[in-house]
Amino acid sequence: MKMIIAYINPYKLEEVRDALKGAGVTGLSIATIQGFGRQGGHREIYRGAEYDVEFVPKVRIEVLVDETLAPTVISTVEQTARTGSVGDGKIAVISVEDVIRIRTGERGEDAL
Amino acid sequence: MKMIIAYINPYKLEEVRDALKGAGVTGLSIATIQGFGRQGGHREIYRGAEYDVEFVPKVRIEVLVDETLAPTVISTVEQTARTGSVGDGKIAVISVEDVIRIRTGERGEDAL
Amino acid sequence: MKMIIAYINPYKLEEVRDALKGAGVTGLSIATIQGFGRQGGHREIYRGAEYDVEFVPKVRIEVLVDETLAPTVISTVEQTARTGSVGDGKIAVISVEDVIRIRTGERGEDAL
Amino acid sequence: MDSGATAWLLTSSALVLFMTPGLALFYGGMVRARNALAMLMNNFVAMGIVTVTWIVIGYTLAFGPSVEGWGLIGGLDYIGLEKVGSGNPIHGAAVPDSLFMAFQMMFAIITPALISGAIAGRMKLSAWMIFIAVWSVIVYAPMAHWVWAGGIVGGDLGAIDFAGGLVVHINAGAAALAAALVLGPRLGFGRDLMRPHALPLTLLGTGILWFGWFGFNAGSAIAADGAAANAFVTTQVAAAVAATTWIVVEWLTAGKPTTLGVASGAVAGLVAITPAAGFVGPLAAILIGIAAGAICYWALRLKFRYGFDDSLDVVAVHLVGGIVGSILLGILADADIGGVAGGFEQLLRQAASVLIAVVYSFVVSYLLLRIIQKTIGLRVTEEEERRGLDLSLHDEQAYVLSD
Amino acid sequence: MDSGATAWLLTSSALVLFMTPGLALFYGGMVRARNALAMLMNNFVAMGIVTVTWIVIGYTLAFGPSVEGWGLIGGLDYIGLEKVGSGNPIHGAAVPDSLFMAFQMMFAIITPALISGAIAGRMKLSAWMIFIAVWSVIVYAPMAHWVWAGGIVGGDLGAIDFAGGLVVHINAGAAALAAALVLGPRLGFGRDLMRPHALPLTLLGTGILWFGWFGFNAGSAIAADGAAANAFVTTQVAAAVAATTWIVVEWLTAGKPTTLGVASGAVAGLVAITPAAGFVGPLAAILIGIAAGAICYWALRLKFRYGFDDSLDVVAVHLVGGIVGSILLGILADADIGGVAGGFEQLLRQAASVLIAVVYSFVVSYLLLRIIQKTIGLRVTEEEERRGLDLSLHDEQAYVLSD
Amino acid sequence: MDSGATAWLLTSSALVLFMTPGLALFYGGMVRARNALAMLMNNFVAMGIVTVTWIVIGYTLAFGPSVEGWGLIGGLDYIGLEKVGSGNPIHGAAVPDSLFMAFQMMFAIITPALISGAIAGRMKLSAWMIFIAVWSVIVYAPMAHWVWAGGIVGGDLGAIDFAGGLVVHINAGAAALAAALVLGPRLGFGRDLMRPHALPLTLLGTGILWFGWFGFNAGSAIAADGAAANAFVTTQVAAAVAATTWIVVEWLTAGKPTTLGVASGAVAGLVAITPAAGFVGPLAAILIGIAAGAICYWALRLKFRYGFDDSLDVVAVHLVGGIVGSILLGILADADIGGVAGGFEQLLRQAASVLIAVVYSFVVSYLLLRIIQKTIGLRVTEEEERRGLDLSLHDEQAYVLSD
Ligand SMILES: Nc1ncnc2c1ncn2[C@@H]1O[C@H](COP(=O)(O)OP(=O)(O)O)[C@@H](O)[C@H]1O
Ligand SMILES: Nc1ncnc2c1ncn2[C@@H]1O[C@H](COP(=O)(O)OP(=O)(O)O)[C@@H](O)[C@H]1O
Ligand SMILES: Nc1ncnc2c1ncn2[C@@H]1O[C@H](COP(=O)(O)OP(=O)(O)O)[C@@H](O)[C@H]1O
Repeated sequence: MKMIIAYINPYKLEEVRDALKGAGVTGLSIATIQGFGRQGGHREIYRGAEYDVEFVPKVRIEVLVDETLAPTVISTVEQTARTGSVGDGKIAVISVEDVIRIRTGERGEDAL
Repeated sequence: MKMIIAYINPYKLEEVRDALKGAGVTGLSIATIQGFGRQGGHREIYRGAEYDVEFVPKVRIEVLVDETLAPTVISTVEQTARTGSVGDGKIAVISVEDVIRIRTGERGEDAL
Repeated sequence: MKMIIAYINPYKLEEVRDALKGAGVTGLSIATIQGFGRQGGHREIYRGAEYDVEFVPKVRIEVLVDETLAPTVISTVEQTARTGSVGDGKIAVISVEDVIRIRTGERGEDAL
Repeated sequence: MDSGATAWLLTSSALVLFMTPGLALFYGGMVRARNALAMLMNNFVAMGIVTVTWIVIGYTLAFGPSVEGWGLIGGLDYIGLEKVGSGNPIHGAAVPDSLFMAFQMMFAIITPALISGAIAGRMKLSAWMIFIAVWSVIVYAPMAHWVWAGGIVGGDLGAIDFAGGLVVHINAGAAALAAALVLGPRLGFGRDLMRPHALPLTLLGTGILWFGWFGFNAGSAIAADGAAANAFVTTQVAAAVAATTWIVVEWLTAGKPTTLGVASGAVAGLVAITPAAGFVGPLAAILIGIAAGAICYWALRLKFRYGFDDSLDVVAVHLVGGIVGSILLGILADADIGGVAGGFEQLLRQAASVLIAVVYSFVVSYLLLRIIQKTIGLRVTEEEERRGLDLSLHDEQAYVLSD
Repeated sequence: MDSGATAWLLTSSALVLFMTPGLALFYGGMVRARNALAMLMNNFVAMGIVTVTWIVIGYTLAFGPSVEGWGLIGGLDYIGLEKVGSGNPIHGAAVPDSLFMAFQMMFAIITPALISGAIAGRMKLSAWMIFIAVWSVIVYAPMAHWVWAGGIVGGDLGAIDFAGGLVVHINAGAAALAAALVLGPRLGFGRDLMRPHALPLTLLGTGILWFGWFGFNAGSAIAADGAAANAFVTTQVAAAVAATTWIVVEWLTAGKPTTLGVASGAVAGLVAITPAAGFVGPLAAILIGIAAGAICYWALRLKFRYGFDDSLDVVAVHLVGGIVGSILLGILADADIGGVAGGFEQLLRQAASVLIAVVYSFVVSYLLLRIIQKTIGLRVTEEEERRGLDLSLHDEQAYVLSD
Repeated sequence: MDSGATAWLLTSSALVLFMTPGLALFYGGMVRARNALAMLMNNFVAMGIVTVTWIVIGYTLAFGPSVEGWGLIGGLDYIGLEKVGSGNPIHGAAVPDSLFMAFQMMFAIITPALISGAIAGRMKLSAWMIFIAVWSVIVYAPMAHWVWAGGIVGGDLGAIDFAGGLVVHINAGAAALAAALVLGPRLGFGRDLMRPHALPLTLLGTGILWFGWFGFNAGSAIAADGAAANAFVTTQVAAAVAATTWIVVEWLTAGKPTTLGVASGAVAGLVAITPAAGFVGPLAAILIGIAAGAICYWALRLKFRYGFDDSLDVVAVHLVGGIVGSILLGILADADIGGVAGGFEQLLRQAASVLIAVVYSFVVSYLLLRIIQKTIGLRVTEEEERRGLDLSLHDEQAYVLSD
């Protein structure tokens, strides 16, 4: 099983969620985060002064999926979250040893 | 070493924390998240209209533990967070290559 | 590639970010979390009563890096976030299977 | 001049001004976090812009001597506050002219601000600013003239409106309907929940509105006397009863009472009592409160049934609530209290006045919005809307808790 | 009738009404986020419900002519506001009857609302609504009659209470103690920290309360004159001194001053000066402020020592603060200011009045709560409590920052 | 005595007191979350401390009969409010002495509170408390005497200041400059963005300030008459025009209008009209509003150019805004309105008065801060500053949303 973590623009969340749902994802967890990256470093004028804005609000999506669904999830996020401009974000894939569904105690792929 | 990630109901946090403490866990980190899963999709009446509530507030617990404690942590979370109704959440287990305690520079299991 | 996760004191964030930038890190994501650990458990007087404060506000930094940069990132965080007192936090290292840059579709180390 | 009346009208004017920031919070708490500042902005610019349009031209169109005595529009006698001094009470009121003008100004400000609830999350600020500037002159000022300055509605037709059921609430509500129709719905309307992002701010706004409404209604007596006291009492009673009614109905029909409900109910009651405050007593105010709470709650569904995105329910609360109050007043008016007796004839007068207000406000607002749409455009781009207006239009975030 | 007095009482009535939303924020900011809306709701329903009980029956029980002249309860002369017109000052006051009634209504609203601080996070809304409805009639109204309408406490006993030390604060505080005892503690009381979730709202609430208290105390002069001015000044002085005293004591004993402390201290000072505002001068107000700040701070520990979960310290601030003010008043009252001289005899009168208020309020509140408990039940389920009342009772979340 | 005037001054005093919590929110929303409570604290302690310094000594130094008739300082006749009764209008005003004293007290409170915008996030609370206590006596009281009690500036020099352009805004602004210089910049000043953490609170604060300012300016007429009405109108006009001007200039020069801009502009307009409110009419108020909006916006850059960390722009808004109003007043004053005619001579008087106020306030504040710095120290430690003052000084967090 894999954990797929994506950092995306907040205003893309609804679209991405709908697309993942369509792709067969049955669950995911999201957190609001502050991202720092290439997009950061732009200058902003604020109350008469210019500043480097280091952090940009992003959303972090975490999806547990089985091996077979993983590629679909990645390409779905890639396609729906892409606008083509800096700051679209990144996706990371991590291997997961086990998953447990708390309600039932199911383990492994059954828990997804 | 393992990183154990659990998505649970917020009102179970105090109970789970106390149980983990009792089980010998010396540290953990929590974040408030929005969860999407089977529980999502229920309809809610809101100011005269019905809606699909997609996201539910959850808490994400992240615990770094050594191999031997991992099973206890998992079963402790499982037992205390379980109510038996949809939305109890999931637990994921990930392998961790190294842990460092910033204060002392200790590494590996000593850092826990 | 690695994912390096650090739980640090919030007031160290600016310093750590600047140091990581200096060390060649081009991106990272941060979240505000509540930490529980050795530091927790101190007593606080509050409106006439003493309490155990279980949770302390911390910041969670998540950095995706290639193998070669990983040790630098770890030691940079270690050095800048250290104050020597309990609660300085921890660093965890996890192996990452793949990274994708959403904007371009680049994969692996190119995506960083 | 009467120093007590002047003291109360100074206070009332300040209270009514305070309602606009209160409204900003009431609305601001109800939108999603990404549009919170833009909503506040929509209200604060009303304070900025309408003050100017009012002193320059609005006041004279509304309260200047009627052109040719036709009761259609005020003449230019008071243009730029010409002749509106601090000492000569030309209205025969117990207060300085300039204070009467200021009190009325606050009504002229909050009325277009009320419309902002219908345009949440998608209207360009420039378009909004132009809209309210023009609207305050071509819709608000004539309506005030017709109803309150001896014009066709208050004079010839004999309809009554103590503190703005027609001029403020029905007027704003009909314009809100036009705005919702012309603008079109927000992306995700009817599908996404779009929960209020900060209900404590909405409840604070409700508190400020309720507080300020005493200035609105009891101030409209333009005196510190028994009439003001009566308006004060009926205002309190209607708000309280409507708030309670709303949550009881919600409890019975939807299963749980909500804080948004208690807030909405209170405002619905305040709206409905506005035309009636000085014409009915406390027991009639109970009836008006019950009717407002129940009917406005029911009216929430209209926007879904007919598919117009009146985002924060300006139609259900202000248009419907204003109509409920204006119509019931036709029956409940008590000659011993405000000098006008309710009955079938008065009911007809009230119904006709409602019709005039709805049609005029809706039609002119609709045309005005269409013209702006065709020229500079009304709506932000889809991407701006998705990112949220706060970042898109203002480069600001309402909350930055992690810095 | 005096238009200046009427203007000030209109303003004061609005100010006192505004205190209830202020209190809602003061309390709402202090609870955990999961119960924030429920706390706001508890206060807003008081505005809704007590308005109705007051006009229907409460006012006449409190201020109607005493039945048989016994000073125990008002007769039904003013039931449903019968005879309470806007023009005939039956109280011989300079203001319309209906305005006096409205001013008193605002006190009747905020008093039960104060109790809500003791029930945070665990009481059913239905039980709360029934409780305050009945309480406002069987506890508040008689107490107001005894103290302010020539009843046994103010008349026969000769105790003084300018603006509600007995009627409002001791009354609410004793009922809060009963509520904390009957309800039992929150899950985790004494173990979990349960930090205030939004202190800026609490401080805003403090600001609104302080502001509104000028209406409360200086309005209680029922005139715009030197007596009102004196009450205004003593109110400001006691609040300021108590706020400062509180944080200084906190600094010395706990190590750091807190913003919750400055807020609590200000309210403690306002509570303690309430009975005294029109009977003492500014220097006595300093003494009352110091005593209130120090003693109420000390009283915080009572709930832990005796194990009752008076969640937001209604007992320490309102019961203890009210007693401090009422007792000190017995010594400090200045005949040149309010016509009553302090001294040993007045001290005894005050002590007796405090005893009567505490016992009556506590006993009747206790019984009433027990009856509700036995019938419909007082507390939510454990799971509802853990989930938080906002979701459990209202299906709402106070903040949704991620949508 | 006039009950109408008394009613309005009671109301105005309450309104001006309410401005300080409003200011606390205005500033509190602008700082980073970690310093939010400390900023609120700075303002609330001003309410606590200055009340005491004012009644003990400040009032008599300011409004006591001038020592030797030199116009430099008031004598000790009213020390501890000696002779300041509720019945004998020694100022020949239509209101009780003690009420006039209370009204002036509220000005004495908010003036040092304004300075807190310059010290955000780095000053020790103890140092701040000592600073404002002393400052209110040795800077505020003499300045009030010079300008408003027949002293050298208002009397001999003949400068005019209706409601506190010199005494409040220039005075606070110059002290803020001194504070920014002596304290030094926050860690990260000029590099980190330090965005406002809760702009909705800032806008709420703006609303409260605007509302309260009617008491500030129209209350300064010390009467409920045409003069008060005129001040009311000019206040509203200047605020509205300046708010609009600010965002228009921002839009043109920086690309987007901001809500912080509309808030800042409104306050700038209110500041600039303060000295002029009773001396000019509404059209002149438009000019003052435009000037304030544009010039204060431009003045924001000064702190970056000269490297002083006036964190929340007290200099740009209050010092510069106060100067704009005071100087323009020299030209625009209308003899028909306030009895003083603008012109070259009056302009010189105004300029001289500005100079005196700036120099006196800056120099004395600077020395006072230096003395505190050398004795108990002004600044928190670097680590305390990094952790944020809320945790470091108060062991509190503004928001705890996860409990
Ligand atoms: N190395 C990294 N580790 C963790 N998160 C990253 C990393 N690089 C980027 N991110 C996340 O992705 C977001 C977008 O990255 P950015 O470099 O701005 O744009 P792009 O991905 O289009 O090149 C950042 O705001 C951050 O949240
Ligand atoms: N595949 C997944 N990846 C990440 N988080 C998940 C996933 N499935 C569920 N979750 C988390 O677990 C929570 C509960 O899941 P849900 O499907 O509602 O109930 P249950 O686990 O009882 O079947 C979700 O709200 C979400 O936070
Ligand atoms: N086992 C753990 N798993 C996850 N996070 C941890 C763990 N132990 C500590 N932490 C995080 O690190 C922070 C600091 O830990 P603590 O034990 O207080 O101090 P120290 O690391 O200096 O011994 C905690 O607040 C928590 O956020």
